[in-house]
Amino acid sequence: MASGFRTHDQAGPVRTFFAWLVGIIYFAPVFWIVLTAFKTRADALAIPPKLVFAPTLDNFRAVFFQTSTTGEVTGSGVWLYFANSAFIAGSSVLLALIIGTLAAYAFSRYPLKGNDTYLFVILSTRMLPPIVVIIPIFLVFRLTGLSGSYIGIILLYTGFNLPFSIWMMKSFFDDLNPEVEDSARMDGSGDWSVFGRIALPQVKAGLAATSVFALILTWNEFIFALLLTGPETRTVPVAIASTIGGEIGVDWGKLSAMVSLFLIPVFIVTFALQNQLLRGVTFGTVRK
Amino acid sequence: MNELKLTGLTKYFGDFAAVRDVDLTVKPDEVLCLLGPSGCGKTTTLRMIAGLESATQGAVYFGDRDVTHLPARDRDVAMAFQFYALYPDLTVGQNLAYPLQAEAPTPAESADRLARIAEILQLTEVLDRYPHQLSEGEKQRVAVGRCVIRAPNAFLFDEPLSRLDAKLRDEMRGSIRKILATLDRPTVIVTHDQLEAMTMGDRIAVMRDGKVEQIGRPLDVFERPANIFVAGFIGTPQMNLLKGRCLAVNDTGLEVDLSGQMIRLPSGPFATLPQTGAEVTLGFRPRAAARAQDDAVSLQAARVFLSENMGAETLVHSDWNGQNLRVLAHGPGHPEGQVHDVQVDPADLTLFGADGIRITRKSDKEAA
Amino acid sequence: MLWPSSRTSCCATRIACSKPMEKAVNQATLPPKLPPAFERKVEVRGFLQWINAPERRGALLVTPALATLFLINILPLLWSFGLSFFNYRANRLTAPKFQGLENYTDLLGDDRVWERFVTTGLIVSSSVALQLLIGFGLALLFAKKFPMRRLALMFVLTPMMLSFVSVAIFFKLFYDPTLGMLSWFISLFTGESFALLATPAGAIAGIVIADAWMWSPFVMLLVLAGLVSVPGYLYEAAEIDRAPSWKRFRTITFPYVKSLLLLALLFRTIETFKTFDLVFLITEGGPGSTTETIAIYAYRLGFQFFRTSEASALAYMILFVVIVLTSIYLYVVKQRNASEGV
Amino acid sequence: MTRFSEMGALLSATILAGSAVAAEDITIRMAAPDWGPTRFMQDHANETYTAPSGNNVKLEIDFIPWPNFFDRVNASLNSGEQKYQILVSDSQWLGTFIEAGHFMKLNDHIAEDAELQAIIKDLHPALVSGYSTYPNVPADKIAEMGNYAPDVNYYGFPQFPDNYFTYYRNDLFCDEGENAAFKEKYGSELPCAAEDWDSVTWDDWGNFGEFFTRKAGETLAGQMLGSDFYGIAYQAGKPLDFSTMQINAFFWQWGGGIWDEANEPNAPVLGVVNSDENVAGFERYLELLNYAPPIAKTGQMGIFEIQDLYMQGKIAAIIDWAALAAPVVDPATSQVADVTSFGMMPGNMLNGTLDRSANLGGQPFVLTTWNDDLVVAEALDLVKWWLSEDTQIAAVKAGGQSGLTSVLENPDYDSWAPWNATYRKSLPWQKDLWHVPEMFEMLTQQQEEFDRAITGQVSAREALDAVAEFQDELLRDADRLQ
Amino acid sequence: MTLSLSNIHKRYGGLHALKGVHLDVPEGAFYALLGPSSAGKTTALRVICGLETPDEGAVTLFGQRANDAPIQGRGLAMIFQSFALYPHLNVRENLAYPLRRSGLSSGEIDKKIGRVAETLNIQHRLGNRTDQLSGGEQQRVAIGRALIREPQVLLLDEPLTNLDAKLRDAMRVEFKRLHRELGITMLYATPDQLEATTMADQIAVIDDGRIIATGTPQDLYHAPPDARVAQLVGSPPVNLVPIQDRSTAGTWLGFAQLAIPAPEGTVCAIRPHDLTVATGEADFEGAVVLTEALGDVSVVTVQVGDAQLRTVLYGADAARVRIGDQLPLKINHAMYLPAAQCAQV
Repeated sequence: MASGFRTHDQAGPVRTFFAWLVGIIYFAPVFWIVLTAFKTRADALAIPPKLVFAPTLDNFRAVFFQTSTTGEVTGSGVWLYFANSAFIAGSSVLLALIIGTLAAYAFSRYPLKGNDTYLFVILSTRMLPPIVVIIPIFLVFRLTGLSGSYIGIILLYTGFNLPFSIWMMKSFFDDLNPEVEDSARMDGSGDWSVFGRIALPQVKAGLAATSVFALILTWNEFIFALLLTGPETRTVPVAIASTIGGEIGVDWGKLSAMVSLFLIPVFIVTFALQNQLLRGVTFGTVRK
Repeated sequence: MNELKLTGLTKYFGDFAAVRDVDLTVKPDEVLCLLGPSGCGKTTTLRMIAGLESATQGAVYFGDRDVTHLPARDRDVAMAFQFYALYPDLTVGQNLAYPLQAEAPTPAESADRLARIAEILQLTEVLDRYPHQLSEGEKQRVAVGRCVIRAPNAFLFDEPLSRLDAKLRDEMRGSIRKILATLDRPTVIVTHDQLEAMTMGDRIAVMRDGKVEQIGRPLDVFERPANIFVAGFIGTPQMNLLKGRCLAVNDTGLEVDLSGQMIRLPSGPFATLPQTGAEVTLGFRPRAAARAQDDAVSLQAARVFLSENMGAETLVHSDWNGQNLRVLAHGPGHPEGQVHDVQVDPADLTLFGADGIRITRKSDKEAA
Repeated sequence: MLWPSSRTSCCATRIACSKPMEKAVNQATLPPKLPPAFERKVEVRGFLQWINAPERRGALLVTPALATLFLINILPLLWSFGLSFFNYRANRLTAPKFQGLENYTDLLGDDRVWERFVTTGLIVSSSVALQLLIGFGLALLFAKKFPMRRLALMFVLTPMMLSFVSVAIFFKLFYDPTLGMLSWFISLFTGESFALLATPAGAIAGIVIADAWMWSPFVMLLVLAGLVSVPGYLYEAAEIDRAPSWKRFRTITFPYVKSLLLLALLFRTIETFKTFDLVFLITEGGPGSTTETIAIYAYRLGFQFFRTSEASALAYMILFVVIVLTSIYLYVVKQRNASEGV
Repeated sequence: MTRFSEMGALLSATILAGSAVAAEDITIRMAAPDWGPTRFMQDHANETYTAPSGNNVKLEIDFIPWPNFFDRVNASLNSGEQKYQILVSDSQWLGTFIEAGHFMKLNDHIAEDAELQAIIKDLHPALVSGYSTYPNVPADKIAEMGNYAPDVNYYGFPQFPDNYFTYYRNDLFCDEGENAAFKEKYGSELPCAAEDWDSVTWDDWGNFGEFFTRKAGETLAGQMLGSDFYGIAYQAGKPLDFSTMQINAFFWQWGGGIWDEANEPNAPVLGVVNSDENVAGFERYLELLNYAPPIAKTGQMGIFEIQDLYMQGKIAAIIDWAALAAPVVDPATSQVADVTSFGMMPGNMLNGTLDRSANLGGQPFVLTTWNDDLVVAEALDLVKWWLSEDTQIAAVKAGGQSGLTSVLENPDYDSWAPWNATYRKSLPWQKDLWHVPEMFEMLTQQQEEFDRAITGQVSAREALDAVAEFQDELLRDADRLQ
Repeated sequence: MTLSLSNIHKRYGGLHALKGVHLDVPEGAFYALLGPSSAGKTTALRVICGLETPDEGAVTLFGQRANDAPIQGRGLAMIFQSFALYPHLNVRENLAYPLRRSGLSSGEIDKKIGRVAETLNIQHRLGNRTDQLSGGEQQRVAIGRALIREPQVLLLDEPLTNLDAKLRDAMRVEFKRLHRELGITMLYATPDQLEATTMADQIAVIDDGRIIATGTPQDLYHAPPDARVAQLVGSPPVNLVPIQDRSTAGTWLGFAQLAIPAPEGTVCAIRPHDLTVATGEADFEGAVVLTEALGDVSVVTVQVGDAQLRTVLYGADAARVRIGDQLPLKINHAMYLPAAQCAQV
């Protein structure tokens, strides 16, 4: 609106200035981390803090290439961890999405007796501090022999992502107009076809949002990744942790480089999914 | 009490002219309905009166006072919003009393006014409820009540009935009229429903594309629509509008060719006459046919293709030389497929010139 | 308008001349053909059909999810529930011994446990309060449109996307009295270095600041959702009703934000209750045990002291708290969804 | 529970049996902290190791971040995944995992294998005591027995022996101006050469601390200081065992000590842990923190924090592990790489001698219990390879330390790294923390109490009383104390 | 009968939505199901098309029991109140969806789509997403999608509710035309009596889960079976006057005497159109309390005693009336109707 008394949805210059100022201040620590990724150790720890410095790419090199004790490049750094992260997170998210979407559709369209109780229990299990469930999970893994295997950690993450997927997808299914699905039934589609051809395509955005948020949660998960994976199945967060407490304490540069690298995809995805963000962070319980 | 006056009121949103050069005066005891299809600028006009929107050009006066550049809070107007705008956290009573805080009457008077309004609007029972506990009709009444509890410079209503279902709308029209009758301030109602405008307004301003097409008392507008647009917009079922060409014009009569059939009209009643060969449009109301006298103009051999049973009356749709005729008949009317003649009194005919503007009659002045 | 008005007359002609679609003629004259359902007899047989029956559809769809959850979430919990009645240590070869409620009574009678619950409560309440305050402020600031708001919002939202570990490590560096920026900044004014984590209050503040920095954006998101859901006409109505700005806030803005604020409070309480990494890495529970939360204690109990069954019992006590909080949360969600139509 | 573990055992037995058929290919998996000495072990094995048995043996190390190493190892062992054949264990964890049945007792194998006996005999007794024996046998007894006695239970071998000592700035300690000023104030010289540190006491250490603590704007070795500078630092951190490691040294040097697990169940706690000697030592320890950087006040002054501050040129002298020395002399990471020298940790005059007792660091590696004979044999061969002279020399040259007397006595040993001489001279003074399974609870509580004292919430005596009381009760409950 | 329901009961949890519905729809009929909201209209339609299974009773289609017949085989099509277009498909795909399993070649499908699109004048919109269409266009797509399968019965669930008033008027005519052209059976659920009376040749009035009357629009207007039905049919709504005194001689309404005696348990129903300004002798006089002038016709409410009566005045009469006037009124026609169980809306 060009002019007028109407002011309730447009910020004035003062508010704009302050909003940006606060945004920048808020972002400063993150910016600092990104900056540190390009610093030498001395620069990183320099006080007063250095804003002008000679940038180095050594930290990123250290992330991607492993050097032997004699300094030669001997390995490919964290690639295996990245691949593991991608594979484990990817398959568990996919599995949780499939199982969770089916269940969410059922909870939304074919309410069972005690529907709310199921949903409540499902959510409650997810609200537990991981540290509390880890002991019993150990015991179950010991029983099933799943410890250290890909299947074990994938199943675990699937179980972890399920409550989220179910709640999130249910909220999307609840938003659909059920008459559209009835209409498809009238048009000759069976229930499975209605689900696959009509309901599912309508929640594509939901599937994307759910998988991305589940992916972020899984991707970031540390304690189970550390405790329940073996050398072959270890993931990125563990790699990040190994930059803390080697013979040099915290490897500030390498840590920052890894954190920054990790932030890029998350930042982009979050930016793209800004409209779904609220639903994502509240398990779909808050929609608008 | 002061009248409300708009002079040359204009509003541009970028290049788009939402309201163009509107002049209006609303007397203190008068209800004016701004009527028009969606997007015609009626709501923008109302918002400019309220001070929620600034005017690009022109001025708003309360009496002699120019308030064009005052924000809403300094204009002292009361307004009921289309979506009611009830404060969700306040009870009905608190909602109603809300605007009184700025007016600050004595507590006794506040309570008195509240009780009276609640009584009139039958809200006494629900004064302690919250908006989300109310039915649609109750919400609407609270919105109206919160407006009329005040003694402002003007009352403004934005589509007050649009959210109610048909039945409730019928009922509320009456109640609102009764309340409006008691207000002695200029009152403006915005509506897209001609029925509401006809029944609630002392005068109607029909708007199209940001311009006022006609202002007048409801019956005047109904009987003497200024142009084809107004004619088509006011009245239901819609006026029949038949296109034709003027073949001959003389002192005794007009000869109009309507889809091949020649119609003769006496020219005496018309204040001006169209040129020979000019395009004209003949309009008549669907009910006119029912009361035709002997000297009526006859539209012959219309074939009925649809009869709509409307209870006591029947709306008969006929095809007459490729033009659509709608005629309201008492009782069952003509069966479908039948061919019939449609008779219309010349007095019930409205003639529009090539520019779509009504050709005035000599009798217009007396009627007005 | 099924037929456009320009064509009305010609259509009317078509009907008048009774020239209906060819189809209509065929159908009207032919005897009704039975629809396929009546020609084909559908027989319901076999397990697949049984399981696929509509009345079992819900159960069928939910089963894989419930099975997975049972294996990963429920079974371990039941197991540890059982374990919590035994005396068992994961680092001993001796078999578990049943001892009834002893673990629970021991824990409930243990001052250290209560102390940790109090510490957790202190950290949770101050952190959540700060989050609400900052989040609310941020939301008010970001409620209106301005150039590149999406990007500015992203700047604020980023902390939420970081891992606890990196946030903790960097905040610890920021707090470092010699190498940290906080101390440097304060020393610009005082000339003295500043050791925030040296006192219990400072250590709690250190944790709370980091946690609040990370999670205020979450509150902001919720509040923002409330703010943008306030219909503009309400503010206009208040303008017309000449309400002062504080009153506008109280009667319009706040009601719309209130339930979301409550949700934020509960959700963050539950989440902050779980906080482990952040506290562990910033203070390791120190100075002394003044910042040791219940989650850390549960960890120590299970992983360092090998009091496996006692840790299980503590886990159940935490579960109880979480379930209570979650129920309140869902209750509020339900209330809010119910009254959404206002 | 037993049923399940049997099932697990059966399961893994079949798997292992399966691999035993193809006996030529054997992978020995080892859990190890992710740092230089273990990386070296992996690289060096890849390059040089061939199994004497002729089998194709491969060492595969699972590198785990050190701060999480215990969590992971603990989880792995207790989850029954039986993933590792060898693992690095901190010395004090021995009791915990031995009593849980995870670590293999090696006596039979050592008894049958002269080569292993030779290695044990060649090891420094302090390391045998700390890294291998459970129940623990003190170093002096081990030395008396010539390291090897069949009635001592042997479990581990040194993977990475370690001890702590002084890192100091030779540009400051050897600066003439500073030296003159110091002498004027304290009447003694600053220790410039490494040998000068052999006679340094904690009193001197305190003097260094006081002397070198300077404010921004003051001069240091002729240079104007841009920021505050600190004299001394040693471990005072709540995480892990940081404070305990340093404080134990003070206990011992002041003539006190910790609960003597070797004399279980007759060794008392009360009156020992909170003895006057211990209180005096602890008080001294706390007093000296006044000259440390302000982070000491937060109870977060761990080994990495002091390393970082030192490398940033903020401290004149610190006490830290040999394991952390390499980055300090590396110009890429350290601003004081060129001006750093190493000397012994200060000592306390006790009964006429300068006592330098210190807490042993480093880690042994152990075999796990679920391996079949073949794997055990190959794993022991691997141990022998690692503890062979050639391998040890290579490891030391790559920045590690050795525990073999033969290697330590190599005339060139001191020249392989600037701190080697100091490490070697410090070794005889090493004693270790408890190894019993109750260690974690004792340590956690003790760290907490020490932290209270360090952050000024309680006095040294109050802290030690609380520690003693807790340990007494805990050990009584565990029947380790009568 | 093309379609009939007998004694249909349907419960949702505690809600008894249909309480024994009987309905017979003859072939080719334009049949309206008229009732206020939540009377059970939609549930009845859903039971017919198979989206809901009745708890009791029989659904008969084309003379055969169809309770268990699969939805897709019933030969029915339905137009939903929300139009229920597939939001993820464009207009062409929406129209093609019902033909997916028809076994038609893509050429034939295209042809059919073309024909329907042309008839409904949406051919220029085929490539558009449905959310880019206006309300009227969406309505046409919904109709096209229902018709493309050439169903023998078309069910319509309040199809005009979501359209604005002007469009509604136009669409009424179009539905009527469609019915005539296709010659198929239509069952039309609506809460709007005008839609029902103008379009349908048969109306079933449903209220509270029961069919309370069936008949032609004329029947229901002129001879409703009870007061409730009279209220639901006709606009402005019927005047219901309680009877003060019944005797064999006549009936006393409290303000007017009627010659014909009223049976017990009835109320007097007077259509507003049947109440006219008396030219000769008046039955009674009423004070005007409200006039609604709609141009050439006015609805005038008069107060007489306790009763408020509405009357419809035409032309000249209407213009003269002012609030407060005493109007001499004549009852041209009155009905005695049994008072309905649920009298007030």
